[in-house]
Amino acid sequence: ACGDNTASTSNGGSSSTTKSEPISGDFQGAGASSQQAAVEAWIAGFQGNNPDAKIAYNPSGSGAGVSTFLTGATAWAGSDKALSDDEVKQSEAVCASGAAFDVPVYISPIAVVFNLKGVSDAGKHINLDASTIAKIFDGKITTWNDPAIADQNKDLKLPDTAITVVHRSDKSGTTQNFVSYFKDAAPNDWNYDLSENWPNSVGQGAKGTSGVISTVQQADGTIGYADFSQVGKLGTVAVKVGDSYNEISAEAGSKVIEDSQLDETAKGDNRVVVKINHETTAKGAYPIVLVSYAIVCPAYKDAKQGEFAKAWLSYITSSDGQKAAQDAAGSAPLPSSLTDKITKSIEAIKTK
Amino acid sequence: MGQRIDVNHENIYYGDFLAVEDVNINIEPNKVTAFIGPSGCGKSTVLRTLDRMHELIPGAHVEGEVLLEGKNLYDKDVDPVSVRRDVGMVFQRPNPFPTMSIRENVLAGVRLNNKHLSKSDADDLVEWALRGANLWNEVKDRLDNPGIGLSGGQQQRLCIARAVAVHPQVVLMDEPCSALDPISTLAVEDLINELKDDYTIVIVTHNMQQAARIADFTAFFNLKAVGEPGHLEYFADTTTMFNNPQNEEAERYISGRFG
Amino acid sequence: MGQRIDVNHENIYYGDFLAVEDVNINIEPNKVTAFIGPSGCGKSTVLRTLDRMHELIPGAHVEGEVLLEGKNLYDKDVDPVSVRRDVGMVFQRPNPFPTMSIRENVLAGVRLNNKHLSKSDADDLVEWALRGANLWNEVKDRLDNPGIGLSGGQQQRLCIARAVAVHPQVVLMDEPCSALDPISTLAVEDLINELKDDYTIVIVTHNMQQAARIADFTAFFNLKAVGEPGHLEYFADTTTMFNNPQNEEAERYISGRFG
Amino acid sequence: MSSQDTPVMQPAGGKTADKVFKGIAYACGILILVVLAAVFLFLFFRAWPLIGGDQSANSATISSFTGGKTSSFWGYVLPLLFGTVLVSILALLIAFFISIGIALFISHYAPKKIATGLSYVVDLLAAIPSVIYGLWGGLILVPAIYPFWNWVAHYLGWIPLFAGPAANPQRTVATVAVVLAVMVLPIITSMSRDIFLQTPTLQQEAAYGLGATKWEMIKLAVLPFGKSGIVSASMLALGRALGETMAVLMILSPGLTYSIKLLQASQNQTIAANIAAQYPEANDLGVSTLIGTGLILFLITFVVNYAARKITEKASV
Amino acid sequence: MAEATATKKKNLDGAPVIDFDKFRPTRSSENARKRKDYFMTGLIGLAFVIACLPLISVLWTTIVNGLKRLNLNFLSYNMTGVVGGNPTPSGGYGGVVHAIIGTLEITGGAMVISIPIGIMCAVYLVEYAHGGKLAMTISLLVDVMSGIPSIVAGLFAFSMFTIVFGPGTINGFEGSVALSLLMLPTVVKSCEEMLKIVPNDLREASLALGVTKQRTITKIVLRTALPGIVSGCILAIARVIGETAPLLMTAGYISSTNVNLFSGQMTTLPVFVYQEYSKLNANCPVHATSACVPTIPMERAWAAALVLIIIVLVLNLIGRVVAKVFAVKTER
Ligand SMILES: Nc1ncnc2c1ncn2[C@@H]1O[C@H](COP(=O)(O)OP(=O)(O)OP(=O)(O)O)[C@@H](O)[C@H]1O
Ligand SMILES: Nc1ncnc2c1ncn2[C@@H]1O[C@H](COP(=O)(O)OP(=O)(O)OP(=O)(O)O)[C@@H](O)[C@H]1O
Ligand SMILES: [Mg+2]
Ligand SMILES: [Mg+2]
Ligand SMILES: O=P([O-])([O-])[O-]
Repeated sequence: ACGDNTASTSNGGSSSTTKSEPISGDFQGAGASSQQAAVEAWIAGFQGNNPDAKIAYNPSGSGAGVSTFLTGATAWAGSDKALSDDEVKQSEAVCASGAAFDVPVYISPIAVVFNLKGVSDAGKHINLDASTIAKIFDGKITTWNDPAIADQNKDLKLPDTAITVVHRSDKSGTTQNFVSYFKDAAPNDWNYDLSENWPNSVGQGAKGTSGVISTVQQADGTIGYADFSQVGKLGTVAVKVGDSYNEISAEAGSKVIEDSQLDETAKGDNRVVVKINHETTAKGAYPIVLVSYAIVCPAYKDAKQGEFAKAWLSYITSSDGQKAAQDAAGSAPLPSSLTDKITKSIEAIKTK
Repeated sequence: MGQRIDVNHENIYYGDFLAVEDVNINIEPNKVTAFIGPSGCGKSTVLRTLDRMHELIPGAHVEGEVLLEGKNLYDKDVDPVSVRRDVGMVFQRPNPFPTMSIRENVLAGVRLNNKHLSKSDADDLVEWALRGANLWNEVKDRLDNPGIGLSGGQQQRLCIARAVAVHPQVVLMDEPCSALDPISTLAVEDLINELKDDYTIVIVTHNMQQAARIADFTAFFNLKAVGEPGHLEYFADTTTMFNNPQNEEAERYISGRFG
Repeated sequence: MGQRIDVNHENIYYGDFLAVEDVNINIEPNKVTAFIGPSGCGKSTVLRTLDRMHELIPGAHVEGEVLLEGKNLYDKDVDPVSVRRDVGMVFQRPNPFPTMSIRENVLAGVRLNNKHLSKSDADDLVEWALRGANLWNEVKDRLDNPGIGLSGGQQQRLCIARAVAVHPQVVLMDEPCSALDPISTLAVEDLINELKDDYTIVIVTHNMQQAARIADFTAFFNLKAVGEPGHLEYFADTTTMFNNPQNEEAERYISGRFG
Repeated sequence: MSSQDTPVMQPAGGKTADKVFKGIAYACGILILVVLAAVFLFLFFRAWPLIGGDQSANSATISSFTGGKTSSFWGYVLPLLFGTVLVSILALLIAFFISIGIALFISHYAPKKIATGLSYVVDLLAAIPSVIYGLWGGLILVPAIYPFWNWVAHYLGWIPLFAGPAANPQRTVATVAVVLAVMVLPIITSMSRDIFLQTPTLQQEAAYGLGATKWEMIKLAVLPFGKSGIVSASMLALGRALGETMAVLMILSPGLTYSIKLLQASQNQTIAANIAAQYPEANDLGVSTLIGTGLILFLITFVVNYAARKITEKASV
Repeated sequence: MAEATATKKKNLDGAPVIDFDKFRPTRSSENARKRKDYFMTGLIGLAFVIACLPLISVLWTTIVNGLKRLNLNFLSYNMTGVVGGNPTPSGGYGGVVHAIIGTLEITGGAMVISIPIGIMCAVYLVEYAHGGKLAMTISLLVDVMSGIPSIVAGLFAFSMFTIVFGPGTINGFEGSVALSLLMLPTVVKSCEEMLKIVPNDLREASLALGVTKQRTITKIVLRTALPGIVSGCILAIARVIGETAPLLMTAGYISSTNVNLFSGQMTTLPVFVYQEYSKLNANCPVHATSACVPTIPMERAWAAALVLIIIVLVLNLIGRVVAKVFAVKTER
């Protein structure tokens, strides 16, 4: 249409495993805003092979995305959360047969970012263990030269600047993933229920990842959490795993998923739900990650949608797709331990 | 040709307030009848009942009859819109339509009623009305200029032209000269004098000299006190009114002892 | 006590438009001087230069001098604010402050200078001014009612009370009765007659009978044509002006042959 | 052409058009009522599960919104309401005096040429979209205003409103109020300017005639005349401030308390911004809760406007 | 009355005697008043300066930041195929043509709905209702309506379309409906004011010519008020053209161009600005060339904000011109 940029065809169509006819038509998705950058890259890549497919993704939020999906208005939903039992049940009304299922498509490390004169602007990291991070975010540790921090960072000169915690003010999957790390790795220092809303009133709230980042940038002594791709020039915390402090990176994020189990409590066919092993001791793993899912039906009332859903998921979970997401969004690749299961689930989508 | 108006036992109200009481007057066709009297006595009010403009004011209403050639204007089956077409009105402050040219102003009454006029008919009508209003020579070269650009006296004559262009039988004028300078006033007075050949004219004026100069008949309205209703005190032909009034109040008023 | 005003070679402009030309007039103290003349000749304009109200209109300015007891009002070091306190003004349409009570309206001017008026001083002043304006008996029981609730004539007298309460030397009035009914007009005229014991009074009127009734001196303004500047045509004591004017235009105007 | 005699009072055409036109106008008036009723009913029905639904599920939803701090609807909505009103009133207070000042400047002080230019700028500013104010507020104003608020907290901290320490960065009620004030300023200015310009010359001259200075004239004539207009302009502005979403969302660090510590973060939140923040991730019951808070906001707007109308009615008698 | 002079009685008989020297202004009180006058003049000037600071800052920030990416490429492409901070094949970094189209169509839709209704409602209030009870109620409710939070309007439109056109319906027109709800009160209010200041003289002049009320209203009253109505409508448009929250839920968000108002999602400029702000930074992979700009989303946001301001400015100018062209001289 008017004004379209010709799709970038960085991924040569030849390497694609798709043998079927190119997909054409209008397709909609909606959901997690965390996936937005990746989805943009996927759309571009997918259209390289299927130039007649028009795909739109509305980053309206996981909750809204799932609600919309459950009305049948979209072909797939992106969500930072796996489906609830209720939602699985509701989906039976929308899918042609069976119930909706979710597969992980996007894994992104969550960085603990900070802004501290003399440290972050000198490009240095800070080493912290789970309990210290939890205490900071719970307002128990209030200055940067607190012994709990200083002990783990002997080689840094820490000022007595007050700590300003910056957290998300809106409901967010990032928040839920972040605090679930505390619940698992520092249960004694984090007594709040698991929720997508920030539970205490410590520090400042900001809307969206962008709000958190710009707030952290605006003052000295701030600390917050955000998707790895948004870190920019801010300092990041190296998190203690086992006996070492591991810095954040896409590969490090991938490793914790590799070391994680599937959540067997998830009811329903074909579901691939990861139970993140926050207490991993795997070498080089970075334990605070966000796993974001794509939600689809095993069969659609409109066969075309099914055809699309299958092709779309195949592409985005393929190594090409994951590579594109990594370039565009700095995400971590799906570990090979998951890809088989995911592929099997995708195969279950009926296209006729 | 002008038509006659007979007003019988008219009471005029603004809401509950009786503004004018029991007016009886016979207005002769093709004559100029002037209404005079102190401020607030109801001259304008009576005038506006003669073409049913009065009822445009919320709550205002009229009792009694106003006969135009014998037909009561206030009969149920009479459409006020058509009354107003037969009885034209010129107001105290000249009010040409500010969005229209001189020409369009003259044609407004016809055009707004969705009548389609051929160009030549329209031209004829404009010339006829403007000539009738004694304005043709002054504006014939700039008919497409906005009407609002004229001087006050010219605007007032334009309004008269606009009123006569719909061929009314009667023309009502409410203090048509009070906002005008002396020279324009004279021009309008001359015009009134000529118009009476074709129309019945009723004019309200606060200027007794003016009434004396132009009217054939004069009606003197008065009011007993503020808040009391006004009434028609005395009606006579103009010569009698100004030289030998048979009414004491009228005489006091005319001799300038009040008002 | 009233003060005298002498106007010398005054030209009055609205922007570039010369509205009134070369006015020379001597206004006697403790007398009533009336300005008459056809509409647009500049009566109001001249009046408003006597207390520097004229210059409030953007672009308006004055040449020549206006001497109040010998002191030129338009001297550089004169503050127009204090001029306006010494020379009070009453306007054509009564304009009490709508949000104030009768009492507060009377005190409005005094309060400007005396923030903390004792209650008894204020009471005395209100009574004095309202008695002076012939209004005391009508309103003494409802001084705290809004001033806007009075009738037109009462409002006008209230405005006069407000003007005299600051104890000016001169009171200017621009057609103070033209919006009033005859009874109120008489009340105001009576009042003017009494006020001249204490003040110099200048009044503009379009009503020649009124000028004849109340003025000691009368100034007749005229203009040659619309767009030309107005000028002072003839100034005389009132008896001469109305019985035996030594000026042809004035005679024509007064005998009602135009205007 | 000559005057021809026509029968007296022939019926006029256009009667049907007249009736139809009146009918349409009437219908459009009624439509406003219908739309408003529809909005109200819609809000009410969407919020119904809060009242008529499963109360334990409601409590669970609300505690998930508040991180467990409260589980009752009123415990949730009242702090929000407090925050909404606080922010809006502050914004109005800041904007009010400045707007009246500018309006007077344009209507009575500035030379005519400059005044026309200024009027135009003011009208243009009234039209700057609120996202832009959000961007500007969040990215430019927040860091820029910190030294000032810090100074205020330091020297005026004894006033409870300004109790320190000032949060850094200043994503506080104080800053949001400033941004909202900037947003509503052109609204109040442009309306009050129009009204000041209409002050009857007669009133102004009456004041001058008594020997009033310019300011005294304004006090005697202009302000009393403009009072009801100023009130309705302020109400319009208040309405705008009460309902502003984006700017608050992008700037304020929210909290759910009844605190009036303007310079501290995470104290208050507004209803509109809260809806926008929670809506994307909310489930059905969550949306009902949010709409319930919207209903409260709607009612508040109604009450404010109703009160304002009563006030102006009284003032204009 | 004639006897009044016979029994002439002084007004001031019985009046208290006033010592006017007491009220004579002292030098100091006069100076104090003058000082107060200067002080207030200063204060009013100061108010003006204070107000200018933030407003200039808003404009300045937007212009400076916006000009960086505002070019022809930005205005002629949409956001399809834009990945991370990488340039597109056309050499730009994506653009807003789809958002401009969306803004114009959705706002246009809102205009088409609310302007006729608003004008007719104002006509009803001014020309027919004469301050009756119903009219009072309507005008109160119009005020209330102007206080509806935009997000509530969005929720309302969304739910209405869900009921009428099935669940999950999202399209541009739905956005128009939401916006018209916000626009309507402004249109009614300003038209009402404009109709009120049409001199009654003109209505009477027209009616006195035997013109029907409907034609008097359409051809004289509305025509005379036209310039004011136009600028009122422009103001109303400006009020809604910058809305974000209601459009997020009603019109959605899409990166390609959609010209069909009635089907499919549409992006508007404010939503675009908000989404780009939400992205904040784009990722540049380690091996990326220098052509990859990580700060591009914010730059696009500012540029789009500038485009939005320019559109509002142009609308204002059009309004001015229309008002000039149809201007009505009321006084000589
Ligand atoms: N619209 C109105 N509503 C209520 N009362 C009115 C209205 N118009 C006029 N009146 C009252 O009706 C009475 C007669 O007024 P009218 O205007 O007819 O007097 P008039 O003789 O024309 O005076 P003037 O010479 O001042 O024009 C007065 O008491 C006036 O107050
Ligand atoms: N504000 C103004 N701006 C420009 N010209 C004005 C203004 N006021 C009056 N004029 C002009 O000045 C001249 C004198 O007007 P002025 O009002 O003084 O006349 P007047 O004798 O008081 O008339 P009237 O009897 O109608 O009150 C007229 O030509 C008028 O058009
Ligand atoms: Mg009259
Ligand atoms: Mg005058
Ligand atoms: O993607 P989130 O907005 O839920 O963090």
